[in-house]
Amino acid sequence: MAQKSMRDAINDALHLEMARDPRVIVLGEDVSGGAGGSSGEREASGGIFGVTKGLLPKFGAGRVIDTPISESAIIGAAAGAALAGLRPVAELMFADFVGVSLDQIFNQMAKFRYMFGGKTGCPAVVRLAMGAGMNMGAQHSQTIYPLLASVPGLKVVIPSNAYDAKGLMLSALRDDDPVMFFEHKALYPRKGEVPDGDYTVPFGEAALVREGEHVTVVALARMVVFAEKAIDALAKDGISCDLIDPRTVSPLDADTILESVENTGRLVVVDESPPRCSLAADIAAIVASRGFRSLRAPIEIVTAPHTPVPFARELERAYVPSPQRIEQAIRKVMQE
Amino acid sequence: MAQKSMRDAINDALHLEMARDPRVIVLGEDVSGGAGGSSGEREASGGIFGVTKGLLPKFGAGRVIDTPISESAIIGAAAGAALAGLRPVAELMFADFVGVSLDQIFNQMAKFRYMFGGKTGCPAVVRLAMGAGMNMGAQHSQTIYPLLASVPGLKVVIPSNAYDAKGLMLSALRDDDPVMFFEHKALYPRKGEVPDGDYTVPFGEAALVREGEHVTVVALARMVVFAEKAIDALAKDGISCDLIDPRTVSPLDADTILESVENTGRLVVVDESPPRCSLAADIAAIVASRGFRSLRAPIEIVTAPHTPVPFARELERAYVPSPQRIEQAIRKVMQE
Amino acid sequence: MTLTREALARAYRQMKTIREFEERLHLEIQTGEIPGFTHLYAGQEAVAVGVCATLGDRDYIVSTHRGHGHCIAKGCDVAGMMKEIYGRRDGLCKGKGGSMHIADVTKGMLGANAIVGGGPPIAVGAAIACKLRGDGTVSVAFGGDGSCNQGTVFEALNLAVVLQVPTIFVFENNGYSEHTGVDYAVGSKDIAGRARAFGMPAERCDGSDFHAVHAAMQRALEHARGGRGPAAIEAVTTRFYGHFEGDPQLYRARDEVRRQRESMDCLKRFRDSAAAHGLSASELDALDAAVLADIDAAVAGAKASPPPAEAELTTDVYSSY
Amino acid sequence: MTLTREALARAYRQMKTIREFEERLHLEIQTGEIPGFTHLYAGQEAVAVGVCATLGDRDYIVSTHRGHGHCIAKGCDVAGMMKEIYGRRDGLCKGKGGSMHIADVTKGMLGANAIVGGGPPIAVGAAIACKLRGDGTVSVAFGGDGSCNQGTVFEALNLAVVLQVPTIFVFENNGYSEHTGVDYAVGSKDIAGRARAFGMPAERCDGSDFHAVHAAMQRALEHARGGRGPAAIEAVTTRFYGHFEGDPQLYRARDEVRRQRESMDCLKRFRDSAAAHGLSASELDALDAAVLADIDAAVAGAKASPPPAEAELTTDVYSSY
Ligand SMILES: Cc1ncc(C[n+]2csc(CCOP(=O)(O)OP(=O)(O)O)c2C)c(N)n1
Ligand SMILES: Cc1ncc(C[n+]2csc(CCOP(=O)(O)OP(=O)(O)O)c2C)c(N)n1
Ligand SMILES: [Mg+2]
Ligand SMILES: [Mg+2]
Repeated sequence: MAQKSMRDAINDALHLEMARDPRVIVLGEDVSGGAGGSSGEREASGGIFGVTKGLLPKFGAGRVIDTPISESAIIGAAAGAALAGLRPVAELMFADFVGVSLDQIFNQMAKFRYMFGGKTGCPAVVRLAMGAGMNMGAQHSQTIYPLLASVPGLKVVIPSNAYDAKGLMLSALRDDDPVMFFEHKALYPRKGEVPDGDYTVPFGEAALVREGEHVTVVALARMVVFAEKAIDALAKDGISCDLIDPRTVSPLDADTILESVENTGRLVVVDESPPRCSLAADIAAIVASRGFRSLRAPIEIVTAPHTPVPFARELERAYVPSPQRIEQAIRKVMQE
Repeated sequence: MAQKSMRDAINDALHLEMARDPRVIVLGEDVSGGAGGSSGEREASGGIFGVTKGLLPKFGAGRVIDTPISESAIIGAAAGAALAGLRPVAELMFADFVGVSLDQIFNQMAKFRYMFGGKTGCPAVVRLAMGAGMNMGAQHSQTIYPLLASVPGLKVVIPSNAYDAKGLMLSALRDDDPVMFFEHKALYPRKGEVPDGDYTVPFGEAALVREGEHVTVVALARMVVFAEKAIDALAKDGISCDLIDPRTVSPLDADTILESVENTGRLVVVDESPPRCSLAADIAAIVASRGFRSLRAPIEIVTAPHTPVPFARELERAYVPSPQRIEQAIRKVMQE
Repeated sequence: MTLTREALARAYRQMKTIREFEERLHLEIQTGEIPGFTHLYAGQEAVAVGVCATLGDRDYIVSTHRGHGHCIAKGCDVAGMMKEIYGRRDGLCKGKGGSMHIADVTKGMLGANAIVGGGPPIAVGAAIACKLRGDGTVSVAFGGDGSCNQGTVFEALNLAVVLQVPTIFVFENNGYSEHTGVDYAVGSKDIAGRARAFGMPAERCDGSDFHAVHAAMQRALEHARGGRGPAAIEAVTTRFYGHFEGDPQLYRARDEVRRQRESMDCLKRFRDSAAAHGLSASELDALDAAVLADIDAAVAGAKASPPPAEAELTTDVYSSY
Repeated sequence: MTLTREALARAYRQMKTIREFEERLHLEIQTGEIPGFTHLYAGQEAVAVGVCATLGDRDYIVSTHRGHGHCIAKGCDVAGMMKEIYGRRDGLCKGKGGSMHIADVTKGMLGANAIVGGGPPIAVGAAIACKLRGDGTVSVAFGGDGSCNQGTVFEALNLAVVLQVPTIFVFENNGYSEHTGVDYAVGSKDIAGRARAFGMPAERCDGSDFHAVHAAMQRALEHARGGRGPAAIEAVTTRFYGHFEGDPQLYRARDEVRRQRESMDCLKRFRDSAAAHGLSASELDALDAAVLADIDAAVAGAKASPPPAEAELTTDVYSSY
């Protein structure tokens, strides 16, 4: 099997599905790049992160659509195209730009099926690059997914590795509901085994990334990578953990988490978002109500602080939950 | 003391502070009403809910500013006016319209102080009418506050009665940070004792609405009223509860909640929002991590279901957490 | 393209249906049986019908909070709409949507919309689909004079030009957004001119005159179907009722509506020239009677219809979850 | 109003400072010492300086992701800026903001902004304050050709007209938004014309010519200070580097930048007419040398400056909490 970056894995999925299903279109700012201007190359970028590279030459400008900087119109157009029978993939570029496009996501796309009495859905995928770690500052580094996971009608997907990313994207493209597909910028270059052909990873099924007995660790996106490090470091002290990667947070595979906590009695939840109304809080609350009897120790919640994302290297490093902080949290629940 | 509706109590606060502080301005759609058009009355509405009534004749069109339907520009203008030394109050009308204005709230206002190294703040108040109960449908009935409570840099205020509303609004108008002021539409006509003069209710101090020994109930906005009903109904069975109204959810007075749970050992959290990443989840998570040792029963979370707000009377009634559901939840934690 | 007698009769009947639908709602709302708040379209019928008379089921429209007229003109079932507005189980949206969210995708009606400015981007998306299919279909975005100050609408105008997709933006200038006059809220005081500056043809027409709207729409359609991108129409019209039912309308001159009911009533104006189009007064009277019977039946049907079952609360959120 | 020799020398020095600041950053970024991604303003200096030369400390500007030039032109401390871009403790924003969030309210600089279109509504708000104070101050919203398709910008244009507040919208048309040409993304291909259709005077000017920008700004200011509401300027310019540092610029013709460096360099063009304004080449050479020394000092200062302490992470979120 080929080693591929998460970027290329998602690109793979887009290529496969666009070839298979003529209803799939891609739109966004610079998804190809090079429209207008002087006589440079026509596909000048293939997406600012390169995720849509190669789609324009293969599928043409009718299906790979560069847009002006108009995020509301981009997402709204995806919503409308979906109502009209297409399967659009809108690139929001930075997840932070949900600020200028939220209405079309949460009041339109998310609610069509319900408001229209179930008679029509909105099969659109919105791609959002998220996360801190590149010193992009307060307006280009947020994780945002808690905000969208709170919205009934949306599905929210958060891959942590290349294999899942491809399989989840293929599921997203075939799903009949609006899917918010979060891509952590720091994971784009990370490579993993990725089969060439068609395969899907289903929504609502968590991955058990590590198996252990003492502590249940739930982590998302890049935090899965950091949690792996923490857990591997703890192995030498005889502490072993279940590491659960929900992969999709709406729907959320709560059962897998609850079953694990039943075995371990201890829970650490790791989320790169600030703490308030976060996914970490959400998962902790589910366990505190539905899995309370299994718990032997206070739930430990590891998140970013309640601050905007800072710019300076030293500050951003302190902002993002580190493997060390995860390790400490695991040790702490072990002491109880 | 005068009996006043929550609508009039907030109106009071605006009148008082605009008279006291010439930097306070009010802007939004139809905050006075009647601009342009034919020769009707100049102050034709005073806000679609009547909250800004009487301000135009008193303070003039320079300080009471009707705007076009341009929510991003309204909030952005409030942000800019605040940077330039004013103390603007922007009316977003329905909280649901955060969809078309989120960027100016969460990427701009909320982050200025931090991004600018603490050298300047953004003392703006955004007023948002929220909540279900009037059959206004999926796009005009949401509570939304979890979304904004998650944002570092914002303060989030949610009064449940007229007295608090006035005192909290006066605090908001004097605060040096951006304040999101949520007003539940169903509470506007509800009357309570409201002193005429100037008084403030501080941020970050919960109110203990009922005192009891068996269960801690935390509820927000209209849910405080429903929780009172539930608790009063339970009294005949000898069940007594602490009822805590946080009043502001950012900052959140977690200590009062934790202390109460220390005494009761049981927690019910009531939130009109859908469950995922809600304030209910947030508060439950805080107690599950910081107050775990006090808990004697699973935390009960009472929220709306994970669905958009439905239109039909019967469905909306089933959507909003009822006094009966709160009562059941309290009984349930008592059984454990 | 001149319309046949049949088409004209159909247009009249639709306008009359909308009028009577709204006049009747105005009365029924006072009984308290209808939930929520309702925005009546009475007065603007010629716009919805003038526009939609040029469209087929495979063309799309997006509508607004004031959407009943657009729905009826686009062929939505009137009885189903009435049930929806009453919040009944058999309503067009099972009672989940209500007055502001009526939709019927099988008729190309992509939804009323309670977010001002929510629709136009959606219409551009539908037009992307039209263009990709290459079957000559178009999308129409209805919006008010107030909506045209919303950023999303401007973005949609520009995006439609950039992508050269067949969207027709219809701005119904009824003089007010809620309680604010258009002369205040639209800085340029010229909606069509502003649309033109986005790079599309735009014209202003008399929105009380079915024929004027229809002719403007024909021109816009010709442009859009010719692959030359979007077009815009500003239809000057009025609403005969308040912004929503219950609005005391203090912002209006005392006799404004009375005067407008005289000079800007599209039904009267249609009748004035009906003979010239070969339609007799008695034919139109017969249509009036038929319409009233339809509306009576729709209201009776709605009142008799059961509410949604509580189990419906949590269905239709997802296709699967 | 013609500028004094001193004012012209100051303008030249500012343009040169911006140029050298950016040329130096272009080099320093390659060392890897500067965090994040950086958008250089080189090539557009005449716009920032031509505009800000007309303003005082009590006038406001809002800036963009490409904000270094605006900051310098508005009087922000160059050494503090450099430290900020390096992410140092003593940076203008304590290292918390970075290149895209430099602000100094004491200079009327209300912030660079990493959200395209984020600034203009803020400028309208600042202008509300200006108008209320009645002291003749104004606000300026800088934005790019790409930004002018963002809904928030359109809303700001209209709102400023409606409220008749003194905001001047400066659109720097450098031909590209990221990798997309303005002729593609602006449907009307005419930014000034579009602004005009919102109800304000708007003119296009040569953004490589300090004098042209300055004159256009004088006219806009006169309008705005006269209480007649906003005005707009489209300044045609170019950027000498990529969209951000590291951009391979495949979308540009091979020799485009080289040609533009010849024909559209505002410093060269300024020098060409300097003698006519009474400034000698040797005077300008002396300014050049002074600027280079300033930049050297700023870079050395930034490199020597300590990083923020970790405790700084959670301060400055609120005034009190
Ligand atoms: C985003 C948003 N802002 C504000 C409102 C409240 N609102 C509903 S209708 C309306 C006025 C709309 O005016 P116009 O577009 O002229 O339509 P009309 O009501 O005249 O048909 C307003 C402000 C809303 N529903 N959505
Ligand atoms: C809301 C938003 N959308 C997209 C971006 C990504 N982005 C940053 S700069 C830019 C291009 C801006 O073009 P223009 O306004 O012409 O300014 P220039 O870069 O040419 O100075 C884009 C698309 C962003 N930062 N914010
Ligand atoms: Mg109107
Ligand atoms: Mg540009």
